Amino acid sequence: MGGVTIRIENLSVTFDGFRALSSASISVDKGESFGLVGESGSGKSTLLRAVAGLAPVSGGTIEVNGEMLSGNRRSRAFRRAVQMVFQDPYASLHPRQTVDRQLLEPLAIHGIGDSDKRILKALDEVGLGPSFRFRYPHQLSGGQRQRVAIARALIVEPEILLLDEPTSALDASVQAEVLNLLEEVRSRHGLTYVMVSHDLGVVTHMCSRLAVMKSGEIVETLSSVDLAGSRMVSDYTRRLMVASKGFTREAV
Amino acid sequence: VTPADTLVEGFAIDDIISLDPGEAFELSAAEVTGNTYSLLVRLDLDDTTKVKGDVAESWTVSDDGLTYTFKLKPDLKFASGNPVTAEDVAFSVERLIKMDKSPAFLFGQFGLNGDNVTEKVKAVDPLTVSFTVDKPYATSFVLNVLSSTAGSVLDKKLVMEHAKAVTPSEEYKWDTDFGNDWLKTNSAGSGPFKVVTWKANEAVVLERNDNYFGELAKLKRVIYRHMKESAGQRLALENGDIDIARNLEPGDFDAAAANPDLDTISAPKGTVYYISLNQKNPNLAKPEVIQAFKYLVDYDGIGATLIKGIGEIHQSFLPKGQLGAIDDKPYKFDVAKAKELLAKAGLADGFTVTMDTRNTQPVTGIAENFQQTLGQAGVKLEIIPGDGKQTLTKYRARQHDMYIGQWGSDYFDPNSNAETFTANPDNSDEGKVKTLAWRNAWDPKELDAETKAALLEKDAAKRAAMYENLQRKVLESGPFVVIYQQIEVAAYTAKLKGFKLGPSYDTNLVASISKE
Amino acid sequence: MLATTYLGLLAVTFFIGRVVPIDPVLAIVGDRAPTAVVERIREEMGFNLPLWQQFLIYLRQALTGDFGTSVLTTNPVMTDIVRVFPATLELATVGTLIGAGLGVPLGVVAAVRRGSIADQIVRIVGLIGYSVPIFWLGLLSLLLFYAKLKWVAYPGRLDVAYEYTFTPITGLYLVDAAWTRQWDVLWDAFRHIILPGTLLGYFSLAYISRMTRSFMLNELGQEYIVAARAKGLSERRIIWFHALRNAAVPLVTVIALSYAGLLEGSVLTETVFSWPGIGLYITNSLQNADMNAVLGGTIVIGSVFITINMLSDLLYRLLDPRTRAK
Amino acid sequence: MMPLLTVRNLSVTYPTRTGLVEAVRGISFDLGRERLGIVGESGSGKSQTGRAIMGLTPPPGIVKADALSFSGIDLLKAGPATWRDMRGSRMAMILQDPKFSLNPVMTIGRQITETLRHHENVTKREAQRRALDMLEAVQIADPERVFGLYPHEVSGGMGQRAMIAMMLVCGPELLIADEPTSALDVTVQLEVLGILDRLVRDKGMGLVFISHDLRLVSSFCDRVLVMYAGRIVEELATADLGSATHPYTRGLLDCTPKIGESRHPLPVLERQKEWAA
Amino acid sequence: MTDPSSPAPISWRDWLLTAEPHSRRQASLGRAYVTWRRFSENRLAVTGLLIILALVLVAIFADLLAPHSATTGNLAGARLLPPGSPDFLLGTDDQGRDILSRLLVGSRITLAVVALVAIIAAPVGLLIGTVSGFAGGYVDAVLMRITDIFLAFPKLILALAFVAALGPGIENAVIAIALTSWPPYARLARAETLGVRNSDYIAAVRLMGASPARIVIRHIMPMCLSSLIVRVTLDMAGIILTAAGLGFLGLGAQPPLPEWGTMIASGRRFILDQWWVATMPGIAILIVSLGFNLLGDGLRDALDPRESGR
Ligand SMILES: Nc1ncnc2c1ncn2[C@@H]1O[C@H](COP(=O)(O)OP(=O)(O)OP(=O)(O)O)[C@@H](O)[C@H]1O
Ligand SMILES: Nc1ncnc2c1ncn2[C@@H]1O[C@H](COP(=O)(O)OP(=O)(O)OP(=O)(O)O)[C@@H](O)[C@H]1O
Ligand SMILES: [Mg+2]
Ligand SMILES: [Mg+2]
Repeated sequence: MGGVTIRIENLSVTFDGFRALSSASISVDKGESFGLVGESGSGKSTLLRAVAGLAPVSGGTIEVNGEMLSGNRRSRAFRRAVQMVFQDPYASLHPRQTVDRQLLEPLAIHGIGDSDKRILKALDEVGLGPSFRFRYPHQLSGGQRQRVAIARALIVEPEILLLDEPTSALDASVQAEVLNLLEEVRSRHGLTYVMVSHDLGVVTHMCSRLAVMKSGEIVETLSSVDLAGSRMVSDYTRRLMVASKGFTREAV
Repeated sequence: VTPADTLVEGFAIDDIISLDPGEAFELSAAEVTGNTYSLLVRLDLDDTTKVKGDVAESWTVSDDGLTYTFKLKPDLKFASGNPVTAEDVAFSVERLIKMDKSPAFLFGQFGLNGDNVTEKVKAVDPLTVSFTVDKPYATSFVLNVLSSTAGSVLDKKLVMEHAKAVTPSEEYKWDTDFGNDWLKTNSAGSGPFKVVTWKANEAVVLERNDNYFGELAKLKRVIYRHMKESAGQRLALENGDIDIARNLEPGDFDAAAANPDLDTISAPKGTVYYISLNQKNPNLAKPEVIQAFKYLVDYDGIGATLIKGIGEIHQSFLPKGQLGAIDDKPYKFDVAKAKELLAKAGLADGFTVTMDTRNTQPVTGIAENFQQTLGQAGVKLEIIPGDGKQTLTKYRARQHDMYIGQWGSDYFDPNSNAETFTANPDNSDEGKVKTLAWRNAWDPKELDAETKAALLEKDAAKRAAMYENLQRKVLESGPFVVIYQQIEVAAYTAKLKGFKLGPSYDTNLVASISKE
Repeated sequence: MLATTYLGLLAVTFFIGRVVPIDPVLAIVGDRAPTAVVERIREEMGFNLPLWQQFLIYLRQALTGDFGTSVLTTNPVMTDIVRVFPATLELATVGTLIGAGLGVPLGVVAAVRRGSIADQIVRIVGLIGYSVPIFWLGLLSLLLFYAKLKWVAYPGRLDVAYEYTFTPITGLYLVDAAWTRQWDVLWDAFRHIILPGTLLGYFSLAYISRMTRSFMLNELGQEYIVAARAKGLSERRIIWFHALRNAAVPLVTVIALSYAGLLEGSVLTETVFSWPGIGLYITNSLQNADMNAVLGGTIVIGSVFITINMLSDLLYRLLDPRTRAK
Repeated sequence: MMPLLTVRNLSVTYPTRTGLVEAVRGISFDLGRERLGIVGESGSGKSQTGRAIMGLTPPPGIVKADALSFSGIDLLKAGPATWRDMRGSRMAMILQDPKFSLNPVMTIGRQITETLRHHENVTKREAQRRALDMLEAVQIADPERVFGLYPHEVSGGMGQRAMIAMMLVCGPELLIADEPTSALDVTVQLEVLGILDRLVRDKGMGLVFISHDLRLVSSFCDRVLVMYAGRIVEELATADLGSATHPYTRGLLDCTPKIGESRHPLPVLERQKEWAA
Repeated sequence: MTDPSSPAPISWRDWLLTAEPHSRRQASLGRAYVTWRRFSENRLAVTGLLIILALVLVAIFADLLAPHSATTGNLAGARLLPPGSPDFLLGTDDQGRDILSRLLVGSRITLAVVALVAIIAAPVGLLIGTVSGFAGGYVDAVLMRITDIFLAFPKLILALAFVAALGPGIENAVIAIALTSWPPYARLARAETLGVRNSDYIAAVRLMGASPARIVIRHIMPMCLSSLIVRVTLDMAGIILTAAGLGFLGLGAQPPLPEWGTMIASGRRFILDQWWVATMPGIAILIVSLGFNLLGDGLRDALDPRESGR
């Protein structure tokens, strides 16, 4: 572990005049797992997408692996080093392509040979046998799809994985499997994670540090241990915390 | 059902572009002007080689054959109520020449032009007009030209009331439009009817002229209703929505003839249908090919089917009824003979040619049939269809291989057809006299001279013989495959009385028609 | 945005007008005019100017509603169009009224009874409507209803007996006749329009009923329909009020499109039924190389198209609160 | 006391291309004036159960049961008219996502008054007043304004409240809430639950609360049915959840990560074939 | 239960439908098979397919099937014979040609027209629509404006004007129809593209560094394809009708080509006494365009489950 791998300073994103993200700053160390929580529309996804070059950045800086990123252009190296897993496993796989095709695509783009072996290995790594290789997304369950998405991210051997609510569309029981898989993969490859979730439980389970977001701003950044110990600064974080414990009559 | 006092004719009148006799040169327009205007002299329908006076009571020709003097009938009135005077007659010719629209050339043939017309055609006194021509033409020729619609007598006062001022220019030197704009859709004549409205492609409405000097028309109103299709006309006729169907095709004509509620009528017209071979095309210029093609028309088949009742097989260029017209039919459909001729021309394996064809029946049907019969002799014919304007543009530019079309006499005199089929003073592309011979790049030098001579021949019998000779020569070697002469037909409800068809469109008079 | 579309319309029509190999001069002087006359007119008409100059002239004139003079009728093209357009409008309106009046209920029934016999019938009727050549059906129906049964009148808009005694006000004969209480004229106009109107109506019905069905199926599958049922509303209210009210939003566009389509589709119908509308005007002009008239007609129909589209957009916005401007 | 709702051996099947889909397979339970939770993973038949009770099983679905009665009325024999009278006035249902379950072209106020006017003979003015009261009851701060808004003009939480108001305005005795909060943010979720809770308490309704979130259900309901593959695998009072016996229930309880708990890796559910049998 | 002694020979159907295909080919065949099954359940759609297949076969073997020449007739001997005449099953036309033979040979023209228009218009529309939708902004605005202009034109009238300009003939009719047919495809493709452009799977390939061209061609176009195919199939009928309409107005195929619309136009002259001359080609058009419509309808249900409703 060592060194900062992602540094974001005063990042702003504006969609047609709507400020989805304003002056957000975070830094993530290499090998760390960093969480982003907040309610819907608070700009969590936008932050991730800005790093990936999928959002209209209107101010601030992003630095990844020591490389300053500008606009939405990203180097080839970046494209290999940073991968993303999306929230909805139903929407993140191309519905007309077999698992094989989807895994082949990054290899083809980056001109990586030896595709057969890599595909089988990647499938194996996410706990899917070779029998899944030629299936279409609709022949897979949600959890299996998310595994394929993870395999697709892993196949180019990235260093950083951006995870946008990777389990919120899944049943609790399947969620556990996927979370375990993500943890296992991270420790095996020494990956850096930035993970978005609205579920505090999931974030504290997966991440050592986390940032709490509200309407495009970062409310506070704290460690999971502090959160668990209710050592937070902002009221908002506390409210989230209470809410995530379930319904209590007094709470309302 | 049509009203009792109104005659409704179903008629393809889409060719009308103007009802001004000084401008109109189309067949349907001629029928309208023929019924709305009087002429100096008009064709004698009982003997079409003669003319008789209309507003003219009598006329004399000077001994040198150059000056014609007409005496008008007294006390005639235009539809407007204005009197018909010699001045109106002179004005009508002056106007025609000065406007210089399509029909102007008819009178231009006599050496009239904008500068000399007032000199050469003038009113001697209110009832006397004198008319001077530049050469001693055959009298019948001059009178026949005068009997064309271009010679309609216009109501000068009324016309000039509606004249518009124009700025003279290089091309048009006069400061008035001579009422042309107004006359396009109105009439200023002394015929049995007057024009009420003309809606292009919809209808022409005529109303009885109660000032007419002859016998008044029996019906109050005549409506020419535009209907293009034969089947549609027949349908409307059978259902009583029109009184006369004017553009019937053979099948529908037969059906009408068989229908007890309907009567039919037919009259030969001065129009011949022909296929012409552009002599610029080296294949078509070979005399054997010209001959062969004349053998490759299925005259009998076409006559018995496609033009049954509406045309009569006819192979010479003068329509029957005109002075000197012959009825020789030397050609028969004979593939073997044609093949032989083609072989002689070195084209035993056939060749490919195109034919510009306008999209009307029966022309397309004949073209299609010709395509098949040519095919039997190994000649591949491509039909290039187009509407009238398209095919004509090409034809006039001499860009066709072959052309199928019709030629209607401009006036009821053999010279009209003889000139166009044989005269070609300058066969270069710049040639100014664009006769059919020129259009097909055919340059029969000696025929050209014979035609000119015939024009000046005063002796009718000799003149006729000259035209007979001309026709035989064209029949032998001219690049025109004349197929048939048109017979105009019409079917009408049996309630109609007094309906006749004349030898030309401007003689299809409707004044005598009445309804039971 | 409207302006560019309109400009494009003009540019394309101009382009078409100038590439036509028909000599426009011939159309003016007629078939048999001598060459000298032809040449003289050519220069008078400015056909010898460079193309771009001609375009500018054309543009300036078109923008002021001046499409030149029709050589066929000798009237300004605009005057002609103003005269013939009501005929087309009347026909298309009758067609659309029939099409929408029957098509929407049929589509709704088909959607509600999905898979039933009724649905199948609507489907077949619609498919045939999509598949049958209108001019052919027109011919056959004329043969049956006019020639054989003599139930309807043909051709034109009125019998000759009325045509020259009846003075139109708006040009929509049905309206005019009813307005002036000339019941015999109204009946006659009705007998003339009923067959072509029904025919166009059938085509519009085919399209509208299928689209209605598809929109209704979409709406009936929505959660708010379940919610409406859970509220205890009657099926009738759910279908005809809740679902149809939502389906109406896209349906407006469909009906408008079909209306515009009938305006142009009239070319063939008007030809078959001798209906003196703009379609017949354009075809006739086309055959007589009257390019001013053809292009003027095309531009007018194009403009009507654009306008109808715009109106339907507006209506869409009005009907759908989600897009309604606040 | 007679239970409000009796369900005996209810099954819902759909004939499809690939054969019969048995969405619900013979479940039985009773409901009094209490809060009953139904949990289970996706596709376990929760919604189908709720809809079958409301008579909202879409064709070609087939509902069968030995008994299905609501306060003495045999729902199996009910005709369309009976259903119409009952739905919305005596039994009501809240759907998951307000974005899709409100009619987009009608104002919220109209949708609420529509229920009222359909079931009770009230004047327009009276209906409006009661609708406004109801909106206030679901804690909408500015009922007059919201009354005239269209669904797309309000937030998810607000929409869900409007939905609740619409369904409860006639004061039903039975309310089925099918994942009423899963489209909402956690903080809003609790507010909406609070409203439901209060209404149930005050009006003495019977509530069937459907959710896939066992934690939420256990904190909100009195009793829980755990469904798996169309069957009820366990039925417990929420207080006894800790002593759940079925391995599926246990698995569900265990496999969610909780704050301040460190279990790496998380325990996962090992599905057994016999659970579905 | 299968007999354990002999390895159960798996049927090809099971092979196709397996959830665990073993090769790319098996997977795509399996997918095609599922589509086919969904399609083939629709009896009307299968009828449509059979009609189209028959059309293709007839077009290929027209020369063998036609009992007479389609272009050369017998003016004197066999003109306007009614259907059922010995040797002339559907009767003859005014040139004495066998109508059946003309219909059979004419199927080639119909087929060629729809094929050509589809080949020209659909790819153009697809390209413009996807590029426009994907690129957005300036490119989108310009391309869509052009599309709008063409859409604003009354289609038939524009085709008429084009044909009038280029001269009548089947080639020009095809060009004119193609020119007026692409805008709806562009709109459709653009709408589809907008729908998937921001989807996660496109974001995923973008994130991998795929070039815009690659994204459009390999990922977006296949998504537009099925709705495009449906639309094209449904439009075929319209194309046939437009071509026939042009023929009817004398601006389409030219004699002696036995184009069906042209045949109606010439048969129209005999509609009162020889109804069959115009009726037969009309029936042929009706059947074939009905075939395309049925096929398109079935395809929509099979390829595009959204459209068919739930
Ligand atoms: N492409 C876009 N165009 C316009 N606005 C957008 C776009 N993408 C996101 N936004 C807006 O930006 C804000 C932040 O969105 P974002 O997706 O980052 O939220 P989030 O925290 O991920 O929420 P969720 O938990 O619902 O995923 C939202 O208000 C959203 O409406
Ligand atoms: N119309 C239908 N046709 C066929 N099968 C259906 C239909 N509706 C539902 N099903 C099936 O019924 C089963 C139960 O569905 P249900 O909606 O009750 O699940 P659920 O427990 O509500 O799940 P979720 O938590 O995802 O909402 C599912 O397997 C589903 O596929
Ligand atoms: Mg998000
Ligand atoms: Mg559910």
